[in-house]
Amino acid sequence: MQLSNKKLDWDQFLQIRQEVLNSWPTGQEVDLEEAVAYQSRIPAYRRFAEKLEQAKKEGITLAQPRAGVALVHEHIELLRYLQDEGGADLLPTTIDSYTRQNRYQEAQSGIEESRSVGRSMLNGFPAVNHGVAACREVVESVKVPVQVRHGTPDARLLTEITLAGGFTAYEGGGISYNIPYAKDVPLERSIRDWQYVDRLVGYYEERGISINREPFGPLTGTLVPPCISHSVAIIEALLAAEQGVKSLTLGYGQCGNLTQDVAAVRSLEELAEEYLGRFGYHDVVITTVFHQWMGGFPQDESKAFGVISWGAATAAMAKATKVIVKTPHEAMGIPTKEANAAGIRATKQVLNMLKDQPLVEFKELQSEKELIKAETRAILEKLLEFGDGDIALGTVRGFQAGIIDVPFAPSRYNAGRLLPARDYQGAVRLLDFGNLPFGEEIKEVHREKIKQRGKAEGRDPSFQMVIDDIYAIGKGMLVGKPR
Amino acid sequence: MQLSNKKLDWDQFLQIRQEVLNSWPTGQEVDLEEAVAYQSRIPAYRRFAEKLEQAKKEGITLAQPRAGVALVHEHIELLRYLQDEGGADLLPTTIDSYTRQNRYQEAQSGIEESRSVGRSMLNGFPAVNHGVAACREVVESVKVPVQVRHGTPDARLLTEITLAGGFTAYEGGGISYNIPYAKDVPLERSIRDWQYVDRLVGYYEERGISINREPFGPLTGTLVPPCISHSVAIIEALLAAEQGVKSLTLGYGQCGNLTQDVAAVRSLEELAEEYLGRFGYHDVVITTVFHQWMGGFPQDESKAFGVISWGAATAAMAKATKVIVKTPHEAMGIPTKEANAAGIRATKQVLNMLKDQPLVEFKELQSEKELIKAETRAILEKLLEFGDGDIALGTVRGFQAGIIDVPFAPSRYNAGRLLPARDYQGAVRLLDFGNLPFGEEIKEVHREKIKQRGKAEGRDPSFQMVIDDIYAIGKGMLVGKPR
Amino acid sequence: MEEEKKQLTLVLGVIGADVHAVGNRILEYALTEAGFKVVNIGVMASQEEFINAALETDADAILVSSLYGHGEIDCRGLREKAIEAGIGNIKMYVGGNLVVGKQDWAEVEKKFLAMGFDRAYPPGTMPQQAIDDLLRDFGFTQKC
Amino acid sequence: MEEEKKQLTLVLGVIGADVHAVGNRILEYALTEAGFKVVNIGVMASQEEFINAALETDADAILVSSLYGHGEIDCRGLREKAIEAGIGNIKMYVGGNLVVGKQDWAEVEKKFLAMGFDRAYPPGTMPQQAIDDLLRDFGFTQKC
Ligand code: B12
Ligand code: B12
Repeated sequence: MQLSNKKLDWDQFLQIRQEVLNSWPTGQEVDLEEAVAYQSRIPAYRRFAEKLEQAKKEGITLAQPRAGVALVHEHIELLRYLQDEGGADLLPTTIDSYTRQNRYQEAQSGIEESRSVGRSMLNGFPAVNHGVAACREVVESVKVPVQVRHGTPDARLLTEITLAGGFTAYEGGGISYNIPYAKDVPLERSIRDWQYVDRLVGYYEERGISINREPFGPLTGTLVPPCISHSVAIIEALLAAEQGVKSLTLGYGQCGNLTQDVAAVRSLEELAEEYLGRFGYHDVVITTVFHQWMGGFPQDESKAFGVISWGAATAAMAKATKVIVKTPHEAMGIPTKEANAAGIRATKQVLNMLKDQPLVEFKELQSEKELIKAETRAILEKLLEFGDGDIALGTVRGFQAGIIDVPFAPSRYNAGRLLPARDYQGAVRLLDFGNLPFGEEIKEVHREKIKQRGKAEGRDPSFQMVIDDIYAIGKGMLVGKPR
Repeated sequence: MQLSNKKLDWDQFLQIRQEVLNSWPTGQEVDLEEAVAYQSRIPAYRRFAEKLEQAKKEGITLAQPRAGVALVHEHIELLRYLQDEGGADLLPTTIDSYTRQNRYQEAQSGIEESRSVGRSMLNGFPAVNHGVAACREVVESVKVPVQVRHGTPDARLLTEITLAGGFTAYEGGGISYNIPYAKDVPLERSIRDWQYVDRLVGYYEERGISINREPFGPLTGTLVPPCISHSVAIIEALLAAEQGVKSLTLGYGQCGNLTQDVAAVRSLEELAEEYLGRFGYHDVVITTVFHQWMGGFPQDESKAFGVISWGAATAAMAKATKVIVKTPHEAMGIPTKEANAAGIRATKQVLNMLKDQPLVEFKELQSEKELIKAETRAILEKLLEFGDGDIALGTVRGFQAGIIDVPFAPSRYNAGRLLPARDYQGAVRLLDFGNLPFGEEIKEVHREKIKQRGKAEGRDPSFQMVIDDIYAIGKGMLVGKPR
Repeated sequence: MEEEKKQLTLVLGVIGADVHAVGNRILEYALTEAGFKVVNIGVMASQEEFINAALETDADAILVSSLYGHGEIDCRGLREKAIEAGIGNIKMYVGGNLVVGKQDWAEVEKKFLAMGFDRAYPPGTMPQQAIDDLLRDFGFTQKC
Repeated sequence: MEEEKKQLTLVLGVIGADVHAVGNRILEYALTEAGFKVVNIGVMASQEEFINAALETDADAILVSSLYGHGEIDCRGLREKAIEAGIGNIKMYVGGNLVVGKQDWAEVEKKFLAMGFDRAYPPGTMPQQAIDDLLRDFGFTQKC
């Protein structure tokens, strides 16, 4: 059957479901009715969607770390520490990389090896292997809502287990958890698999259980221009909404230029409202998430604190609903709980100091917003055209044609023709547009701005400039300097 | 003779000078001609004024720590560390509190005790006791310019020794180093003593040696409204210029609200140009210094990094010529060299990331600037009126009358009637105007803004609100919350 | 109780060449609000000023602040001066940033207790702490 | 020299389930610019893919990246596979964020050298470092 953005038929869903639950023994632990009953008993203060909506209403920005270790009790200890010592408003459970690739056998070895060496040998929490009861133990051990964060092209089993396990929010999407996170998974397949995920969430919603869904905004985290991540976010929002998702948090990864970043967060919300409205999804609550710089970090912890704090400041000035927090260990490895809590505390200090200081919409900010909107619309409209009005189909075809293209992505289903580079003020622009369907007017803006930088640096824009920009923040700058 | 803003007669200067140099044995080490010769051999890269002018031209913000310990070699080691590991662009030599009060005998005990216990028992470098040769050893040991930073009402001997000792910049002023730093020193006396200091600097200038002078901007560092510190800065600029000072760096201590802080830095420079021009001082180069939050800091180091980084961001967006850096140890005690360098590195990361992102002058920023200018002019004009056109005299009389008034100052020559409090967005406003010569229009702005906050918090503005604001940043907020 | 508290007279000040005035002002306010009679000798107070103020006002306790780092030098001998003045039993508290730098608090506390202080307080102590301790030390525990 | 360098063929890839593609792309560019023949097998490469690529291209060295933390598990046995395949002497370098968390580098290095790698590189290593070492290890020291 051809891929399309249509709500999955429930019987068909149940059929697929058998296979999914059979793919690893813990799948048998999931009893959907019992899961709904369990979820319905979770108090409001542990429900993600509620807390986000409340924050949106109050105009504040919540702080959420990333965190996950191999063993259940260590993971609980970690989350409690981040809640109590870090002051995290929202908590994560970051899933390990084997689980993300459905390699549960390797995850199992990782669990066992972690037990025997006494430290986590996995880069996250293998929720599938641990199963439903362990997940419930995790979410019940803390006083704030917990989200599953991962990077899994086929996340169906993980979703079944973690939602039955009491998590109230779930990150990912058929594009955002494929293109940056896989090499060989056809987009059509991952979109289908995520339709399953969204359908399951939609089912919980039908039963009165709100589960927050969050497409992964930053993609490869490295010089991704807002229009690219916005396009993906809005596509995934449309896909999710069709399956019945009602609480959506759309994300964007900090680029570093304040005007561009604030414009990005605000335009993202506005564009999402626009497209969801246009396609008739009127009862979806949209919130936003701002990711502190997702690319290479400085090794020095003090400098990392500078990057973290500037991310927090931007999130607050943009009035994102939540901010995902980096840590002073970022460049080195998975953070200790202490380093993780330190990142949250620095972030919260800045968030609190800036909570009543949204950036005013001055002219340059408005034009940046308009630029991002024009770019994003250009991409989305072309994708719709490619899909004969169907965004799912259009997306698959559009990625093939490079109409939408993610810089530095490992996937072979991504054209990989874009070359992003910073302009003179550090905003991310495009040096090579690949096949993006931009008009000359838009292209001229990019060319002009990069030219201005080239002039200031006395060099022609080139791949070397891109490399310099990739290293820049790690080396204590924003705009990469010529050697 | 009545105090007035008139250039000190050279013979009179020399007469006073005898006394000054005789007040402690090391005074005898100063030979002015030899000092001029020594200073003239200092290379440009170690000259403060040059480096600041260069930075102003390039539109970048330099980072400078505070630092000083009791013993010469430890002090040198400290400065080198801050230069090499912190990346400080400018260095300080912070003077201990006994020296600041001319208590050289106690400073001597502190030196000796430091030697015997093996750690600094003084909160700074006792430059007078160490003498000219030791100072030269200090400034020669590093590759960047070094400034004397202190808080000394009568700094005449310290100036003689440190300028002969090769320092190329000197902080302080007759108001800013008296009102926040002393209890019992008549303003008339400290202004006279600082006329001496400025006259000496002016003499070096006559001989072709540029010495940068910096009035101490933040005053008590605690909820000081911009108009108060601006008035003091401009008065001291006028006093210094009259004595022949040519390189002036005017300072302002961060309040925490971005719009107010950027407006403050920019209006300070504009107001200074205005007044210096009006009184005929046309060849003075004005640069600005932004102090990261000078009030109570959070004890937690991560939170402190948040405060530090936000200060750095504001400095960069305001385009201050330099920023004075706090450290993660601020709330606890004099920082170790490691903590000090950490503060610099976090700061420089942010400065570099924001160096090409000055805040656009949007409407609210412009009105904030206009407000600060109107307030400052109101104070300065009334002081000139009080002094029959003489700003020195007017200042003394004005302080008596509370026409200018510094919040939380220990000096009995300060009226101490102001009550500052934050408005809803965290800008510092006045709850009680004391005797400030503000028109109703200005007062209404303050009242309105504080009222708005009171409403949001459901309480009437009161001294409790002020206390809450004093604790606020230390407790992780900007605007103090009601208990 | 309110009455009894009123009888407690406290001498408050910042010792040495220290001009940190903000905490002193807040302490004065908070202690007064709490019902104590506060004799605030302000910043830059010498040991003699503390003792004289205590003598003159027949004070029950002396609260010394030191923020700027020279506390170790400045506070030495204060207890001895009190003894000489015949008020050797007066309660003496000290607080602030007592030493130069971030040092292990247990060590610092030991040092100041050895100097003859009854209590020493680390950086960032809230006034309520002093209020509670005063009431406790003077036998008002139950009532607050 | 330029010529001699061209003869060096390097297999480059990111091992395991690791998708970190940015460093890999830069390494490919920098090594190619430096004159090596680079066979980039990209991200998510298995041990077998490394060995096969080396065999097929008669490579002089294998450069393994591991960023995501599972390097310790993923790299174990690679040297043994090379020996089995009859290229036991091939130079093997490894770099990236090799283990989970911020660990003492000396320990980590020891661990990977013990696994049979000729060189191991800490987080944040610049490509030039690998280029210099390659030239040195293959006897081109003088010329660069
Ligand atoms: C960008 C990024 C991502 C992007 C990657 C996008 C993509 N597909 O490329 C996204 C967001 C998708 C991502 C995902 C994940 N990431 Co990631 N990521 C990063 C980040 C921030 C930057 C990496 C980067 O691009 N750096 C820039 C390039 C130029 O540098 P580089 O990769 O280090 O490579 C250079 C050098 O290391 C060296 N080098 C590398 N290999 C070799 C080999 C040899 C022989 C030599 C000589 C040199 C050498 O040369 C390269 C060029 O200079 C790093 C942290 C950091 N460094 O700041 C984390 C980091 C690598 N990620 C990490 C983790 C754990 C993950 C996830 C598991 C998610 C999670 N738990 O948070 C997933 C893993 C997915 C997977 N299956 O692999 C961890 C690894 C932890 C550890 N080792 O303890 C890091 C260190 C972050 C952290 N502190 O937690 N990540
Ligand atoms: C504001 C400030 C200034 C202002 C003071 C203005 C004024 N006249 O009041 C200015 C800028 C002038 C200044 C100058 C100096 N300062 Co200062 N200053 C500060 C700062 C940032 C805040 C102090 C403050 O007002 N806090 C808010 C009030 C409410 O809190 P508090 O003072 O701590 O008091 C509370 C508690 O401590 C407690 N408490 C205090 N005393 C007592 C006593 C008892 C018995 C009890 C129970 C409780 C108690 O209750 C108070 C109310 O809650 C602190 C660092 C910090 N805390 O963040 C540095 C700090 C105190 N300053 C310091 C220093 C060194 C100086 C200088 C020597 C300059 C220098 N080298 O940098 C000069 C000294 C001048 C002098 N002769 O005293 C150091 C002291 C270092 C140390 N002990 O190791 C500090 C800690 C900064 C640092 N880390 O270097 N400073």
